[in-house]
Amino acid sequence: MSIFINKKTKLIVQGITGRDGSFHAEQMKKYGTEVVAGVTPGKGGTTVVGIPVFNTMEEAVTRVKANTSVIYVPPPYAVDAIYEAVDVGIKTVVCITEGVPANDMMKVYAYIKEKGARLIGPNCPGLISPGEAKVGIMPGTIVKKGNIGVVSRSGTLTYEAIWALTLADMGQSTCIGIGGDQVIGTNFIDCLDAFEKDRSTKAIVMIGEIGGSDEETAAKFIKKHVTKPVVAFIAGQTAPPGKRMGHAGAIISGSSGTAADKIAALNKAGVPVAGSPTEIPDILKDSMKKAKQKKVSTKTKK
Amino acid sequence: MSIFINKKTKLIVQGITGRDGSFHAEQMKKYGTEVVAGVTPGKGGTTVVGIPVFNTMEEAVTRVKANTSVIYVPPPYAVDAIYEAVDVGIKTVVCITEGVPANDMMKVYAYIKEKGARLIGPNCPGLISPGEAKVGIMPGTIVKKGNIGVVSRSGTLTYEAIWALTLADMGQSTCIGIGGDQVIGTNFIDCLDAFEKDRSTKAIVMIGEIGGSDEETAAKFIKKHVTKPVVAFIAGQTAPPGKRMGHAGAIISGSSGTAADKIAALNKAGVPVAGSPTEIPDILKDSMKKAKQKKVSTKTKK
Amino acid sequence: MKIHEYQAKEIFAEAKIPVSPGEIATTPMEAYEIAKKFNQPVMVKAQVHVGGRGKAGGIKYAENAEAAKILAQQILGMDLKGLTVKKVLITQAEDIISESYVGIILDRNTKKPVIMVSSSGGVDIEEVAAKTPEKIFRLYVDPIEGLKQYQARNLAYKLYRDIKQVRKAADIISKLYDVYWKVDASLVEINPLITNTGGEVIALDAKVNIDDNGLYRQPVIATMRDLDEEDPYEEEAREGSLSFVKLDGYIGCIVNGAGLAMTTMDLVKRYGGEPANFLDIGGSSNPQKVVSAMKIVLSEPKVRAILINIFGGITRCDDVANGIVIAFKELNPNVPVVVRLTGTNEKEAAKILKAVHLPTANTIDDVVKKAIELANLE
Amino acid sequence: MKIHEYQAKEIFAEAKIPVSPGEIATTPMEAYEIAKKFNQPVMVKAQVHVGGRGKAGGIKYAENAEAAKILAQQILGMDLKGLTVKKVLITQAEDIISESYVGIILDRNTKKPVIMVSSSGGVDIEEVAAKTPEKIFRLYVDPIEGLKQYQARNLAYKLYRDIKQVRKAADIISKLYDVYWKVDASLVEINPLITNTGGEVIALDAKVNIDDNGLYRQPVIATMRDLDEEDPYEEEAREGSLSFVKLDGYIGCIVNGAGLAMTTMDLVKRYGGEPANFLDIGGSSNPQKVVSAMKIVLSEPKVRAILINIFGGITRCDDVANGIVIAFKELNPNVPVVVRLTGTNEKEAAKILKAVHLPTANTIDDVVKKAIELANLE
Repeated sequence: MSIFINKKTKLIVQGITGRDGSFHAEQMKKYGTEVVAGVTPGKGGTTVVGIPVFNTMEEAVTRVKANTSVIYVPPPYAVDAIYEAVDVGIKTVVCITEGVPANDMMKVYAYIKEKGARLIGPNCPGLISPGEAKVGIMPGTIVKKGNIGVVSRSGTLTYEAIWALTLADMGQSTCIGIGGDQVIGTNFIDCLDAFEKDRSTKAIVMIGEIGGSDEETAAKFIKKHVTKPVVAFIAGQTAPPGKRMGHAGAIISGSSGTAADKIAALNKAGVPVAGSPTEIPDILKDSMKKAKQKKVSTKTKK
Repeated sequence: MSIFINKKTKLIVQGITGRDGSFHAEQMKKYGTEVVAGVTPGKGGTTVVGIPVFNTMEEAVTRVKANTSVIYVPPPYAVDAIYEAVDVGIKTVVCITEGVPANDMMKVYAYIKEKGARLIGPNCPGLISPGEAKVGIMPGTIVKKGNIGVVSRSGTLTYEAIWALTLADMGQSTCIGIGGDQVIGTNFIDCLDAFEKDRSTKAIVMIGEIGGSDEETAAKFIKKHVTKPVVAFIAGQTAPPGKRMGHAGAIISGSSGTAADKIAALNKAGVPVAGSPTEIPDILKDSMKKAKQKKVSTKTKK
Repeated sequence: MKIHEYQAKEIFAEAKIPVSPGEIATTPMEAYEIAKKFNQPVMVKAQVHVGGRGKAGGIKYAENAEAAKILAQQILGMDLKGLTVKKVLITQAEDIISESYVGIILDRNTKKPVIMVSSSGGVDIEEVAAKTPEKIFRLYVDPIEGLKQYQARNLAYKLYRDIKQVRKAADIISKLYDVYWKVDASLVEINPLITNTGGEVIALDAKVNIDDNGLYRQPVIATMRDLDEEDPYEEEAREGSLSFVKLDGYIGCIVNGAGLAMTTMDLVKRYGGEPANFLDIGGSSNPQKVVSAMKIVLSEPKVRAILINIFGGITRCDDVANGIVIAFKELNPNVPVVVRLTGTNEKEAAKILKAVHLPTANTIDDVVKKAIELANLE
Repeated sequence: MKIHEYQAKEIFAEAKIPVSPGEIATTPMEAYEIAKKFNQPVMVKAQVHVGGRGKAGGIKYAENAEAAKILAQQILGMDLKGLTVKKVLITQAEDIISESYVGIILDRNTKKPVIMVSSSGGVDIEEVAAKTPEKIFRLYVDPIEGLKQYQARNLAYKLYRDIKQVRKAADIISKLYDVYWKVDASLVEINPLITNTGGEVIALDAKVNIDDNGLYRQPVIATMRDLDEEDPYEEEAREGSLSFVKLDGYIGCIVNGAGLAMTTMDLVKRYGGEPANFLDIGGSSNPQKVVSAMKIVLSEPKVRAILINIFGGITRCDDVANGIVIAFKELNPNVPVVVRLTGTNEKEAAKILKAVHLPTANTIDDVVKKAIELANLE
């Protein structure tokens, strides 16, 4: 099993006729994701790698059954694409687009919460549930089916961590990139909560970075609500304050949002933080072993 | 008993230092309404007929307990006064102000529905529950405690009907003016529903007028959900189409909103419509008698 | 409040909604000059506040400036449904490929703005709604969230298939929605929205009605009121904060409160008379209002009797009585006046009224019946 | 993106937020002329993108034009926290009665704009927040519904008691909120908001930061970028769609992806080196980007070794390898370069790279360690 996407995922690709949209539609289809439709205004009636294209989401959902959409449209239209997806009843929307204005996203965030939809991203690589489905741009070649849940604010850094896990023969239940922007639809705690509830996930890797305080919030959440072992990695220990490190959200403001704060908060919550992504598998194995022993000893005590 | 206001009503008067606000604050207090505070920005710390005045609703509700507010502020500030009341947790807001832009009211309506608050008005005379409380501008002298519920889109026409009832010794549970604008917070069916559920109300007088289709909607509602006798009156049978008859909402648009349509719909729902307000008491007595007989016969049958 | 097509087009142009170039003429010569300047066929369009101008002969095509002059001569001064044409809009004629309809009004049931579009434009939309309702598409917009881009595009797809025209129409719909809010409109309408041979999408006609309650914050729009188009007495009433509507009958009515004023009219009809007007003096007690009201009602020569029906709540009967006494002195009415004053301070009022020896009544039915009786005696 | 105080004040003035009259001078003589025109005491204010200008000596009071000239001479060319002052704002001095703070930022926790006000203005607000947090009042605004009038008034009541000043401040807060949205700001700030002896409420300082992601629809704001204030290589990187931040170390880093680039820097430090920069070539595979990246990194004389760390996902390793080969031909780097290319098309990349005989590495740790080793050999 997995979180958010699985074999039942029926996907619409918004912006399917664009350079990225068509390339990744094909990749996702090849991986085995059920891509039921694409939408690009003005391209209705055509097909992309055998996928029917519609002019509007409204038209698409009257013609095919869908529960998920992924957005590859340019920043000026991305927010509207999210509204369009949510308003036709799509419950899981993954927005890959980078460069969406943060203030627009505040409105979107309030809107999706009100409508009870899930937004992942924007400015994210999407997610992949190995052997089930892939939505977004993560390379399907580096993952392996298994029981580790991976959640991250990054793209390639996530691949690095996944690859290290796969090389160590530690497969993944779901790998999810939540995005590097200031305002994102799905946060660490949403994913941690979902992994905690997902039976197929036995342990969790969480990859954070400088900026904001989501990692601190996550640390508190883990301490209270997560029983499965968690290992973290935090990028940006050497980042100077006040500078945007690529991601719109990766910026240390004044004295808040530093890697040191985040690492301290995680350690305080009992979460070991790896010094390099390549160290993650060993630390995770260790944590899983300890957790097992603890479980056994708890059981014995009973 | 009564609907919407009663002996437990604790009232804040918004715009209490204005000409209308201060006059009616005194009238309401004299009638026995518990007026706990007034609000006018810049007049905090003063009193009006012994009622403490605050600068903001926020300040008022931290100092006194209140559950209801009535608004006498001019049109440019009335909408904001409604928001201010709802946002501090007032659950029943009565807006007397005439001249509020209809488009503003569309936003207010969506807002109060979301917040679960009740708005009565704008452009309404308010309401009175004889012997319990009076909120608004209805004259306390013409009412009499009893078991008739009166709901109306008008002001003085309502007084006319109430006075006819009082002269006929038919007292009232609550008399409510819902307002003459296009967009109002509380509609006929809200009041009909409340009267139906109110134990102290035995019969209902509904006074409508041209414009919109609330009377038609009410007729359908009565047929389905109201077991108590209802007698109606509709003003504007001689009104020409396309002309605004005083009230912003009293306008026949094209072929819709005519008095004839409304009377037909009410008759179809079994609601007798009086030819003059002075005929209401006799028709009502008749309806109540018939209803009683019906009840008895139903009981006998059982 | 209604404004003219050319004023609505000014608002559209400011909002960057495409309209054909046009100018206003009040004389045939002006029409000639404008048409000559355009140097192409033009439309000559009567500017009056009535619908169906085309059918009534108020809109004509002119091949050249000379024709425009002749047509302007015909149209200027023409009576259109009771209103005299005083201005014509001279606007460039378009080669029309298709005609659609776009309109936005407040929907009283949902309490939301509703955008209506139809590919059957250029005709009376109420007729389309009655005969082929499936040709009208409606979108109810959340007033807080506003209109989203994709919603405008979805509506535009109901009108056009070509993506370029869809984009242009979506843009026009979005801007029209913004105009609706910006000017406190109660209605904005483009009928027809056309496509021309150049592939452009253009608002060929424009209609904007303004919510009177929003006028206080629309100083520019407020100046667009055309007094020529309004009954001078309705205008006078408006300035005196009275609410007045002229009718065809002979019983003048002066009442406090809109509902009661309508009911009084209805009872005049019920008891065999014909009301001459709707007149609500409002909630205030100012005696001067009674004087203004009396003056307006007396100005109608058909009036054979006047009834004054007051149910005093906030309105104090003694104030009204004082107003009546003043009005009698100042205006010396030549028709019978019957008065009913009930409610707040009615006793004081009765004393004051003794000065003018007027017939009085106790109930709304009585005052109406007596007025009819007196009118019939005249 | 940061803009200057004088530019922020232009935005405020357009939004009708009261600011003192002022003009920009780039020479002492200009400062003299402006001050003379004002004919009253002025402030001479350094226009640089740093905080705490006052404490650092970048803001001075001038009694008259002569004094303004002398002070402008002192301030122009001054080094303020690493930036050279090239412009001063000459603005009328105010008789200050009280100083408050008003600021609006995006709150990442609630994902709402938060308005912060404090009657302790004119000082570093982070210091107030740390020492006397009870003096800061926050309002989290619903981004869809917007700021309501009463909310602005309630905030203004935290600053003033006099209703006239409350109304003025409420109006300023409302307009500042509108500015926040209108210009795609990530921060708008008035510190201090003052009252003067005339009872006026005025924004004495103005700070506006813009969300880079919103710049595409802010053409006017985009022209306000002051290249003098930005690192020329960061600017060059921005134009080449690279993300670059200069640091103090000696290991140049070229990486794909922001998280991986930060991690690479962190590992340089971890394994005993010092990173010279953050550089993310982004997700595209364009070989030219690698060339630009190499050029920017090589321009820093401190750099003693360069590491290239690519995890190919969308980025194809062969494209990067081609870029490296071109860069070697064009730039002929005088420092060692070590390469790690993993993921999509890594085998093809390995073949291409043979042309330049570079040291390679298999893991992120290896590439970092090798780069440090090579740097230490230099």
